[in-house]
Amino acid sequence: MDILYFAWVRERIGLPKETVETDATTVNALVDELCAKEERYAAAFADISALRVAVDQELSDFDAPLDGVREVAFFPPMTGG
Amino acid sequence: MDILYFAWVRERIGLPKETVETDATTVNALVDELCAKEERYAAAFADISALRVAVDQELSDFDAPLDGVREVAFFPPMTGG
Amino acid sequence: MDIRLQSEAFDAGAELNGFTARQDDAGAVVSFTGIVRDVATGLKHMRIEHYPGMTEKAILGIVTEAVDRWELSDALVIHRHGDLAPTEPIMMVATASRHRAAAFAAADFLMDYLKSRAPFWKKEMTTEGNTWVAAKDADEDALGRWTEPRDNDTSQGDR
Amino acid sequence: MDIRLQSEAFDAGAELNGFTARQDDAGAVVSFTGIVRDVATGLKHMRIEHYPGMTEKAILGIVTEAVDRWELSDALVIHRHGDLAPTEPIMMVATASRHRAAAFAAADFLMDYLKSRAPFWKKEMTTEGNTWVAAKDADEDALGRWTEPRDNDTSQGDR
Repeated sequence: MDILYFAWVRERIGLPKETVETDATTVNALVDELCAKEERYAAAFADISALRVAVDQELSDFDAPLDGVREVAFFPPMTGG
Repeated sequence: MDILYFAWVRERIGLPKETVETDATTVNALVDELCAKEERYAAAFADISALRVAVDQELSDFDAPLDGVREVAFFPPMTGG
Repeated sequence: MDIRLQSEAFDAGAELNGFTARQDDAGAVVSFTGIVRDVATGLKHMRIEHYPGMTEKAILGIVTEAVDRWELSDALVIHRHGDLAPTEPIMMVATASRHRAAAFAAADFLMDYLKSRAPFWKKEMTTEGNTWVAAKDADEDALGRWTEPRDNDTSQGDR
Repeated sequence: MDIRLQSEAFDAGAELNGFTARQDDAGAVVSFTGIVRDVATGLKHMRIEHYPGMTEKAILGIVTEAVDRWELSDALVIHRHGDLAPTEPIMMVATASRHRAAAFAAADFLMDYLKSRAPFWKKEMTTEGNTWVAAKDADEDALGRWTEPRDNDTSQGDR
Protein backbone atom coordinates (compact mmCIF):
# COMPACT_ATOMS: atom_id res chain seq x y z
CA MET A 1 0.00 0.00 0.00
CA ASP A 2 1.28 3.47 -0.86
CA ILE A 3 1.24 6.01 1.95
CA LEU A 4 1.53 9.69 1.03
CA TYR A 5 2.21 12.66 3.27
CA PHE A 6 1.63 16.32 2.52
CA ALA A 7 2.49 19.72 3.99
CA TRP A 8 3.79 19.63 7.58
CA VAL A 9 2.93 15.95 7.92
CA ARG A 10 5.37 15.26 5.09
CA GLU A 11 7.99 17.50 6.72
CA ARG A 12 7.58 15.94 10.15
CA ILE A 13 7.79 12.38 8.88
CA GLY A 14 10.54 13.37 6.49
CA LEU A 15 9.29 11.76 3.30
CA PRO A 16 6.52 12.34 0.77
CA LYS A 17 5.68 8.74 0.05
CA GLU A 18 6.45 5.20 1.12
CA THR A 19 5.17 1.76 0.31
CA VAL A 20 4.28 -0.43 3.29
CA GLU A 21 3.14 -3.98 3.81
CA THR A 22 0.27 -3.93 6.23
CA ASP A 23 -2.56 -6.05 7.55
CA ALA A 24 -4.31 -3.03 9.05
CA THR A 25 -8.03 -3.20 8.33
CA THR A 26 -8.79 0.48 9.03
CA VAL A 27 -7.00 3.80 8.73
CA ASN A 28 -6.81 3.99 12.53
CA ALA A 29 -5.08 0.62 12.67
CA LEU A 30 -2.64 1.79 9.99
CA VAL A 31 -1.88 4.91 12.00
CA ASP A 32 -1.20 2.74 15.07
CA GLU A 33 1.20 0.61 13.04
CA LEU A 34 3.03 3.67 11.73
CA CYS A 35 3.25 5.27 15.18
CA ALA A 36 4.77 2.07 16.60
CA LYS A 37 7.45 2.21 13.91
CA GLU A 38 9.32 5.38 14.79
CA GLU A 39 9.09 8.44 16.98
CA ARG A 40 8.66 10.84 14.06
CA TYR A 41 5.45 9.05 13.06
CA ALA A 42 4.14 9.19 16.63
CA ALA A 43 4.93 12.93 16.62
CA ALA A 44 3.17 13.53 13.30
CA PHE A 45 0.08 11.57 14.35
CA ALA A 46 -0.01 12.81 17.95
CA ASP A 47 -3.18 14.84 17.37
CA ILE A 48 -5.32 13.02 14.85
CA SER A 49 -7.97 15.74 15.03
CA ALA A 50 -5.49 18.07 13.30
CA LEU A 51 -5.18 15.67 10.38
CA ARG A 52 -7.22 14.61 7.38
CA VAL A 53 -7.02 11.39 5.45
CA ALA A 54 -7.73 10.46 1.85
CA VAL A 55 -8.29 6.85 0.86
CA ASP A 56 -7.65 6.14 -2.80
CA GLN A 57 -7.76 9.91 -3.41
CA GLU A 58 -11.13 10.45 -1.75
CA LEU A 59 -11.46 12.37 1.52
CA SER A 60 -12.31 9.80 4.13
CA ASP A 61 -12.46 9.05 7.86
CA PHE A 62 -9.99 7.45 10.20
CA ASP A 63 -12.31 4.52 10.76
CA ALA A 64 -12.55 3.82 7.02
CA PRO A 65 -11.80 0.20 6.03
CA LEU A 66 -8.67 -0.48 4.00
CA ASP A 67 -9.90 -3.55 2.15
CA GLY A 68 -8.65 -3.36 -1.43
CA VAL A 69 -7.20 0.12 -0.90
CA ARG A 70 -4.05 1.02 -2.82
CA GLU A 71 -3.25 4.53 -1.60
CA VAL A 72 -3.71 6.35 1.70
CA ALA A 73 -2.69 9.99 2.20
CA PHE A 74 -2.33 11.99 5.42
CA PHE A 75 -2.29 15.77 5.57
CA PRO A 76 -3.42 18.81 7.55
CA PRO A 77 -6.73 20.57 6.74
CA MET A 78 -6.58 21.98 3.24
CA THR A 79 -5.92 25.65 2.58
CA GLY A 80 -6.69 26.04 -1.12
CA GLY A 81 -8.48 28.83 -2.89
CA MET B 1 -40.78 73.19 -11.62
CA ASP B 2 -39.17 70.79 -14.09
CA ILE B 3 -41.02 67.56 -14.70
CA LEU B 4 -39.10 64.70 -16.34
CA TYR B 5 -40.44 61.49 -17.83
CA PHE B 6 -38.51 58.34 -18.64
CA ALA B 7 -39.02 55.09 -20.52
CA TRP B 8 -42.65 54.28 -21.41
CA VAL B 9 -43.92 57.18 -19.32
CA ARG B 10 -41.95 59.51 -21.57
CA GLU B 11 -43.27 57.75 -24.66
CA ARG B 12 -46.88 57.80 -23.47
CA ILE B 13 -46.81 61.47 -22.52
CA GLY B 14 -44.82 62.26 -25.62
CA LEU B 15 -42.10 64.42 -24.16
CA PRO B 16 -39.02 63.94 -21.96
CA LYS B 17 -39.28 67.14 -19.96
CA GLU B 18 -41.49 70.13 -19.37
CA THR B 19 -41.54 73.09 -17.04
CA VAL B 20 -44.79 73.74 -15.21
CA GLU B 21 -46.12 76.38 -12.87
CA THR B 22 -47.83 74.59 -10.01
CA ASP B 23 -49.15 75.15 -6.52
CA ALA B 24 -49.30 71.43 -5.84
CA THR B 25 -47.97 70.70 -2.37
CA THR B 26 -47.40 66.98 -2.86
CA VAL B 27 -46.43 64.66 -5.72
CA ASN B 28 -49.96 63.22 -5.66
CA ALA B 29 -51.44 66.68 -6.11
CA LEU B 30 -49.06 67.33 -8.99
CA VAL B 31 -50.13 64.07 -10.64
CA ASP B 32 -53.78 65.13 -10.29
CA GLU B 33 -53.00 68.47 -11.93
CA LEU B 34 -51.19 66.77 -14.80
CA CYS B 35 -53.99 64.23 -15.30
CA ALA B 36 -56.55 67.02 -15.51
CA LYS B 37 -54.52 68.64 -18.25
CA GLU B 38 -54.74 66.09 -21.04
CA GLU B 39 -55.82 62.54 -21.72
CA ARG B 40 -52.27 61.31 -22.40
CA TYR B 41 -51.28 62.27 -18.84
CA ALA B 42 -54.29 60.48 -17.40
CA ALA B 43 -53.33 57.42 -19.44
CA ALA B 44 -49.70 57.51 -18.25
CA PHE B 45 -50.68 57.95 -14.61
CA ALA B 46 -53.66 55.56 -14.69
CA ASP B 47 -51.91 53.00 -12.48
CA ILE B 48 -49.70 54.85 -10.04
CA SER B 49 -48.52 51.56 -8.49
CA ALA B 50 -46.69 50.87 -11.77
CA LEU B 51 -44.74 54.12 -11.43
CA ARG B 52 -41.89 55.46 -9.41
CA VAL B 53 -41.08 59.07 -8.61
CA ALA B 54 -37.86 60.92 -7.91
CA VAL B 55 -37.94 64.31 -6.19
CA ASP B 56 -34.85 66.42 -6.82
CA GLN B 57 -33.13 63.26 -8.09
CA GLU B 58 -33.86 61.18 -5.01
CA LEU B 59 -36.26 58.23 -5.11
CA SER B 60 -39.33 59.33 -3.21
CA ASP B 61 -43.02 58.64 -2.51
CA PHE B 62 -46.14 60.00 -4.10
CA ASP B 63 -47.10 61.70 -0.84
CA ALA B 64 -43.78 63.55 -0.67
CA PRO B 65 -44.08 67.35 -0.20
CA LEU B 66 -43.01 69.62 -3.05
CA ASP B 67 -41.98 72.60 -0.97
CA GLY B 68 -38.82 74.05 -2.50
CA VAL B 69 -38.54 71.24 -5.00
CA ARG B 70 -37.08 72.05 -8.41
CA GLU B 71 -37.31 68.75 -10.28
CA VAL B 72 -39.74 65.83 -10.23
CA ALA B 73 -39.31 62.75 -12.41
CA PHE B 74 -41.77 59.97 -13.20
CA PHE B 75 -40.77 56.59 -14.57
CA PRO B 76 -41.48 52.86 -14.40
CA PRO B 77 -39.58 50.60 -11.99
CA MET B 78 -35.91 50.59 -12.91
CA THR B 79 -34.29 47.78 -14.85
CA GLY B 80 -30.59 48.48 -14.55
CA GLY B 81 -27.73 46.07 -14.00
CA MET C 1 -13.83 53.90 -5.88
CA ASP C 2 -14.17 54.05 -9.61
CA ILE C 3 -17.60 54.77 -11.10
CA ARG C 4 -18.18 55.19 -14.81
CA LEU C 5 -21.35 55.87 -16.75
CA GLN C 6 -20.70 55.68 -20.46
CA SER C 7 -22.15 54.85 -23.84
CA GLU C 8 -18.89 53.32 -25.12
CA ALA C 9 -18.21 49.61 -24.93
CA PHE C 10 -15.60 48.50 -22.40
CA ASP C 11 -13.23 45.57 -22.01
CA ALA C 12 -14.26 43.68 -18.87
CA GLY C 13 -11.02 41.69 -18.69
CA ALA C 14 -8.84 44.77 -19.00
CA GLU C 15 -10.97 46.51 -16.36
CA LEU C 16 -10.65 43.53 -14.02
CA ASN C 17 -6.87 43.49 -14.42
CA GLY C 18 -6.59 47.25 -13.94
CA PHE C 19 -8.76 47.12 -10.83
CA THR C 20 -6.82 44.19 -9.37
CA ALA C 21 -3.47 45.87 -10.05
CA ARG C 22 -4.61 48.93 -8.07
CA GLN C 23 -5.11 46.85 -4.89
CA ASP C 24 -2.28 46.26 -2.51
CA ASP C 25 -3.85 44.55 0.45
CA ALA C 26 -6.83 42.76 -1.00
CA GLY C 27 -6.54 39.03 -1.46
CA ALA C 28 -10.03 38.68 -2.92
CA VAL C 29 -11.51 40.27 -6.03
CA VAL C 30 -15.05 39.47 -7.19
CA SER C 31 -16.45 40.71 -10.48
CA PHE C 32 -19.85 40.59 -12.12
CA THR C 33 -20.37 41.24 -15.80
CA GLY C 34 -23.83 41.65 -17.29
CA ILE C 35 -24.05 40.82 -20.99
CA VAL C 36 -26.73 41.52 -23.59
CA ARG C 37 -28.29 38.13 -24.21
CA ASP C 38 -29.82 37.31 -27.55
CA VAL C 39 -32.99 35.98 -25.96
CA ALA C 40 -35.62 38.11 -27.63
CA THR C 41 -36.26 36.68 -31.07
CA GLY C 42 -34.33 38.78 -33.50
CA LEU C 43 -32.84 41.16 -30.96
CA LYS C 44 -31.13 43.91 -32.89
CA HIS C 45 -29.94 45.80 -29.87
CA MET C 46 -30.68 46.68 -26.29
CA ARG C 47 -31.39 50.36 -25.68
CA ILE C 48 -30.62 51.64 -22.21
CA GLU C 49 -32.16 54.93 -21.12
CA HIS C 50 -31.03 56.63 -17.94
CA TYR C 51 -31.61 59.78 -15.90
CA PRO C 52 -28.53 61.99 -16.27
CA GLY C 53 -27.63 63.59 -12.97
CA MET C 54 -29.59 61.21 -10.80
CA THR C 55 -27.86 58.11 -12.20
CA GLU C 56 -24.40 59.22 -11.09
CA LYS C 57 -25.68 60.16 -7.63
CA ALA C 58 -27.62 56.93 -7.19
CA ILE C 59 -24.64 54.77 -8.17
CA LEU C 60 -22.29 56.74 -5.94
CA GLY C 61 -24.69 56.29 -3.01
CA ILE C 62 -24.95 52.53 -3.57
CA VAL C 63 -21.20 52.05 -3.98
CA THR C 64 -20.42 54.17 -0.90
CA GLU C 65 -22.84 52.11 1.15
CA ALA C 66 -21.25 48.85 -0.02
CA VAL C 67 -17.69 50.04 0.64
CA ASP C 68 -18.62 51.19 4.15
CA ARG C 69 -20.70 48.20 5.07
CA TRP C 70 -18.22 45.52 3.98
CA GLU C 71 -15.08 47.57 4.61
CA LEU C 72 -14.00 47.02 1.03
CA SER C 73 -10.54 47.95 -0.16
CA ASP C 74 -12.10 49.23 -3.36
CA ALA C 75 -15.08 48.97 -5.69
CA LEU C 76 -15.66 49.54 -9.39
CA VAL C 77 -18.91 50.10 -11.27
CA ILE C 78 -19.15 50.64 -15.02
CA HIS C 79 -22.62 50.98 -16.53
CA ARG C 80 -23.42 51.73 -20.13
CA HIS C 81 -26.36 53.54 -21.68
CA GLY C 82 -27.47 53.95 -25.28
CA ASP C 83 -27.63 51.15 -27.84
CA LEU C 84 -25.85 47.88 -27.07
CA ALA C 85 -25.42 44.94 -29.43
CA PRO C 86 -26.03 41.34 -28.36
CA THR C 87 -23.00 39.80 -26.56
CA GLU C 88 -21.71 43.23 -25.53
CA PRO C 89 -21.20 43.87 -21.83
CA ILE C 90 -23.91 46.08 -20.31
CA MET C 91 -22.18 46.77 -17.05
CA MET C 92 -19.71 45.41 -14.57
CA VAL C 93 -19.07 45.53 -10.87
CA ALA C 94 -15.86 44.60 -9.08
CA THR C 95 -15.14 44.50 -5.36
CA ALA C 96 -11.85 44.01 -3.56
CA SER C 97 -11.43 42.93 0.02
CA ARG C 98 -9.13 41.05 2.35
CA HIS C 99 -12.00 38.65 2.86
CA ARG C 100 -13.73 36.66 0.17
CA ALA C 101 -17.08 36.66 1.97
CA ALA C 102 -17.13 40.46 2.03
CA ALA C 103 -16.13 40.73 -1.63
CA PHE C 104 -18.90 38.31 -2.66
CA ALA C 105 -21.59 39.86 -0.47
CA ALA C 106 -20.76 43.41 -1.58
CA ALA C 107 -20.80 42.54 -5.29
CA ASP C 108 -24.11 40.71 -4.87
CA PHE C 109 -25.53 43.70 -2.97
CA LEU C 110 -24.30 46.17 -5.60
CA MET C 111 -26.00 44.17 -8.34
CA ASP C 112 -29.31 43.98 -6.49
CA TYR C 113 -29.29 47.72 -5.88
CA LEU C 114 -28.10 48.75 -9.33
CA LYS C 115 -30.80 46.54 -10.81
CA SER C 116 -33.71 48.11 -8.93
CA ARG C 117 -32.50 51.45 -7.54
CA ALA C 118 -30.35 53.05 -10.21
CA PRO C 119 -32.40 54.92 -12.83
CA PHE C 120 -31.85 52.78 -15.91
CA TRP C 121 -34.51 51.36 -18.20
CA LYS C 122 -33.90 48.67 -20.79
CA LYS C 123 -35.73 48.37 -24.07
CA GLU C 124 -35.30 45.42 -26.41
CA MET C 125 -35.26 46.51 -30.02
CA THR C 126 -36.13 43.46 -32.10
CA THR C 127 -37.14 42.71 -35.65
CA GLU C 128 -40.65 42.08 -34.23
CA GLY C 129 -40.86 45.43 -32.47
CA ASN C 130 -39.60 47.22 -29.41
CA THR C 131 -40.44 46.29 -25.83
CA TRP C 132 -39.55 47.82 -22.49
CA VAL C 133 -38.08 45.18 -20.20
CA ALA C 134 -40.39 44.76 -17.22
CA ALA C 135 -39.00 44.91 -13.71
CA LYS C 136 -39.28 41.57 -11.92
CA ASP C 137 -40.82 41.11 -8.51
CA ALA C 138 -37.91 38.80 -7.70
CA ASP C 139 -35.47 41.66 -8.25
CA GLU C 140 -37.39 43.89 -5.87
CA ASP C 141 -37.66 41.04 -3.38
CA ALA C 142 -33.92 40.44 -3.58
CA LEU C 143 -33.32 43.80 -1.90
CA GLY C 144 -34.93 42.44 1.24
CA ARG C 145 -31.87 40.25 1.76
CA TRP C 146 -29.81 43.29 2.66
CA THR C 147 -31.96 45.01 5.24
CA GLU C 148 -30.72 42.86 8.13
CA PRO C 149 -27.03 43.04 8.96
CA ARG C 150 -25.46 39.73 7.93
CA ASP C 151 -23.31 38.12 10.59
CA ASN C 152 -20.79 36.83 8.09
CA ASP C 153 -20.03 40.24 6.65
CA THR C 154 -16.33 40.35 7.37
CA SER C 155 -15.92 37.57 9.88
CA GLN C 156 -14.62 34.89 7.60
CA GLY C 157 -10.96 35.43 8.22
CA ASP C 158 -8.28 35.62 5.64
CA ARG C 159 -9.75 35.62 2.10
CA MET D 1 -16.34 23.30 -17.97
CA ASP D 2 -12.74 24.36 -18.00
CA ILE D 3 -10.48 23.20 -15.17
CA ARG D 4 -6.80 23.94 -15.06
CA LEU D 5 -4.19 23.06 -12.49
CA GLN D 6 -0.89 24.71 -13.32
CA SER D 7 2.29 26.22 -11.94
CA GLU D 8 2.39 28.99 -14.54
CA ALA D 9 0.96 32.43 -13.85
CA PHE D 10 -2.24 33.31 -15.72
CA ASP D 11 -3.94 36.49 -16.88
CA ALA D 12 -7.24 36.76 -15.01
CA GLY D 13 -8.63 39.45 -17.33
CA ALA D 14 -7.81 37.50 -20.47
CA GLU D 15 -9.35 34.39 -18.90
CA LEU D 16 -12.50 36.30 -17.97
CA ASN D 17 -12.84 37.62 -21.51
CA GLY D 18 -12.22 34.20 -23.05
CA PHE D 19 -14.74 32.58 -20.73
CA THR D 20 -17.37 35.25 -21.41
CA ALA D 21 -16.85 35.00 -25.17
CA ARG D 22 -17.55 31.26 -25.03
CA GLN D 23 -21.05 31.83 -23.60
CA ASP D 24 -23.98 32.38 -25.83
CA ASP D 25 -26.98 32.40 -23.57
CA ALA D 26 -25.60 33.58 -20.26
CA GLY D 27 -26.36 37.15 -19.26
CA ALA D 28 -24.44 36.92 -16.00
CA VAL D 29 -20.76 36.13 -15.41
CA VAL D 30 -19.25 36.18 -11.92
CA SER D 31 -15.54 35.80 -11.27
CA PHE D 32 -13.42 35.45 -8.19
CA THR D 33 -9.67 35.99 -8.22
CA GLY D 34 -7.50 35.10 -5.25
CA ILE D 35 -4.26 37.07 -5.03
CA VAL D 36 -1.10 36.56 -2.98
CA ARG D 37 -1.22 39.29 -0.37
CA ASP D 38 1.93 40.70 1.06
CA VAL D 39 0.69 40.39 4.62
CA ALA D 40 3.38 38.29 6.22
CA THR D 41 6.29 40.55 7.02
CA GLY D 42 8.82 40.12 4.29
CA LEU D 43 6.85 37.57 2.29
CA LYS D 44 9.17 36.31 -0.43
CA HIS D 45 6.67 33.96 -1.95
CA MET D 46 3.74 31.70 -1.30
CA ARG D 47 4.41 28.01 -1.89
CA ILE D 48 1.41 25.90 -2.79
CA GLU D 49 1.68 22.15 -2.42
CA HIS D 50 -0.98 19.86 -3.82
CA TYR D 51 -1.83 16.19 -4.23
CA PRO D 52 -1.40 15.29 -7.90
CA GLY D 53 -4.15 12.99 -9.05
CA MET D 54 -6.53 13.74 -6.21
CA THR D 55 -6.50 17.50 -6.83
CA GLU D 56 -7.87 17.20 -10.36
CA LYS D 57 -10.56 14.76 -9.24
CA ALA D 58 -11.57 16.89 -6.26
CA ILE D 59 -11.90 20.06 -8.37
CA LEU D 60 -13.82 18.23 -11.08
CA GLY D 61 -16.23 16.89 -8.47
CA ILE D 62 -16.80 20.33 -6.94
CA VAL D 63 -17.29 22.04 -10.31
CA THR D 64 -19.65 19.34 -11.55
CA GLU D 65 -21.74 19.70 -8.40
CA ALA D 66 -21.93 23.48 -8.83
CA VAL D 67 -22.87 23.28 -12.52
CA ASP D 68 -25.63 20.76 -11.80
CA ARG D 69 -26.99 22.47 -8.72
CA TRP D 70 -27.24 25.96 -10.19
CA GLU D 71 -27.81 24.87 -13.80
CA LEU D 72 -24.84 26.94 -14.89
CA SER D 73 -24.12 27.57 -18.54
CA ASP D 74 -20.45 27.08 -17.78
CA ALA D 75 -17.78 27.22 -15.08
CA LEU D 76 -14.04 27.83 -15.03
CA VAL D 77 -11.50 27.00 -12.33
CA ILE D 78 -7.79 27.76 -12.59
CA HIS D 79 -5.61 26.94 -9.57
CA ARG D 80 -1.87 27.27 -9.37
CA HIS D 81 0.69 25.32 -7.38
CA GLY D 82 4.37 25.89 -6.76
CA ASP D 83 5.95 29.21 -5.84
CA LEU D 84 3.90 32.38 -6.30
CA ALA D 85 5.13 35.94 -5.86
CA PRO D 86 3.18 38.60 -3.95
CA THR D 87 0.44 40.24 -6.10
CA GLU D 88 0.28 37.23 -8.42
CA PRO D 89 -3.09 35.52 -8.82
CA ILE D 90 -3.33 32.21 -6.96
CA MET D 91 -6.50 30.99 -8.56
CA MET D 92 -9.69 32.08 -10.19
CA VAL D 93 -13.22 30.86 -10.55
CA ALA D 94 -15.78 32.03 -13.08
CA THR D 95 -19.42 31.05 -13.44
CA ALA D 96 -21.89 31.85 -16.21
CA SER D 97 -25.64 31.68 -15.95
CA ARG D 98 -28.82 33.23 -17.25
CA HIS D 99 -29.46 34.33 -13.68
CA ARG D 100 -27.22 36.51 -11.60
CA ALA D 101 -28.27 34.87 -8.32
CA ALA D 102 -27.17 31.46 -9.60
CA ALA D 103 -23.86 32.80 -10.89
CA PHE D 104 -23.10 34.47 -7.55
CA ALA D 105 -24.16 31.51 -5.41
CA ALA D 106 -22.22 29.01 -7.51
CA ALA D 107 -19.01 31.06 -7.47
CA ASP D 108 -19.32 31.53 -3.70
CA PHE D 109 -19.91 27.78 -3.27
CA LEU D 110 -16.95 26.90 -5.49
CA MET D 111 -14.67 29.11 -3.42
CA ASP D 112 -15.82 27.62 -0.12
CA TYR D 113 -15.28 24.10 -1.39
CA LEU D 114 -11.97 24.75 -3.13
CA LYS D 115 -10.73 26.39 0.05
CA SER D 116 -11.46 23.47 2.36
CA ARG D 117 -11.99 20.40 0.18
CA ALA D 118 -9.42 20.56 -2.60
CA PRO D 119 -6.01 19.19 -1.54
CA PHE D 120 -3.88 22.32 -1.54
CA TRP D 121 -1.68 23.58 1.25
CA LYS D 122 -0.18 27.04 1.43
CA LYS D 123 3.16 27.89 2.99
CA GLU D 124 4.35 31.45 3.45
CA MET D 125 8.07 31.76 2.74
CA THR D 126 9.25 34.91 4.46
CA THR D 127 12.53 36.51 5.39
CA GLU D 128 11.71 35.51 8.99
CA GLY D 129 11.10 31.86 8.16
CA ASN D 130 8.53 29.60 6.60
CA THR D 131 5.06 28.92 7.99
CA TRP D 132 2.24 26.68 6.88
CA VAL D 133 -0.96 28.66 6.61
CA ALA D 134 -3.44 27.30 9.16
CA ALA D 135 -6.94 26.38 8.08
CA LYS D 136 -9.56 28.64 9.63
CA ASP D 137 -12.60 27.39 11.49
CA ALA D 138 -14.62 30.03 9.66
CA ASP D 139 -13.70 28.43 6.33
CA GLU D 140 -14.87 25.03 7.52
CA ASP D 141 -18.02 26.61 8.98
CA ALA D 142 -18.73 28.34 5.67
CA LEU D 143 -19.38 24.95 4.07
CA GLY D 144 -22.43 24.57 6.28
CA ARG D 145 -24.15 27.26 4.26
CA TRP D 146 -24.46 24.88 1.31
CA THR D 147 -25.95 21.81 2.92
CA GLU D 148 -29.52 23.10 2.74
CA PRO D 149 -30.95 23.80 -0.70
CA ARG D 150 -31.28 27.56 -1.08
CA ASP D 151 -34.64 28.73 -2.30
CA ASN D 152 -33.15 31.50 -4.41
CA ASP D 153 -30.99 29.15 -6.43
CA THR D 154 -32.32 29.96 -9.87
CA SER D 155 -35.57 31.67 -9.05
CA GLN D 156 -34.50 35.25 -9.51
CA GLY D 157 -35.60 35.66 -13.07
CA ASP D 158 -33.63 37.16 -15.84
CA ARG D 159 -30.07 38.00 -14.70
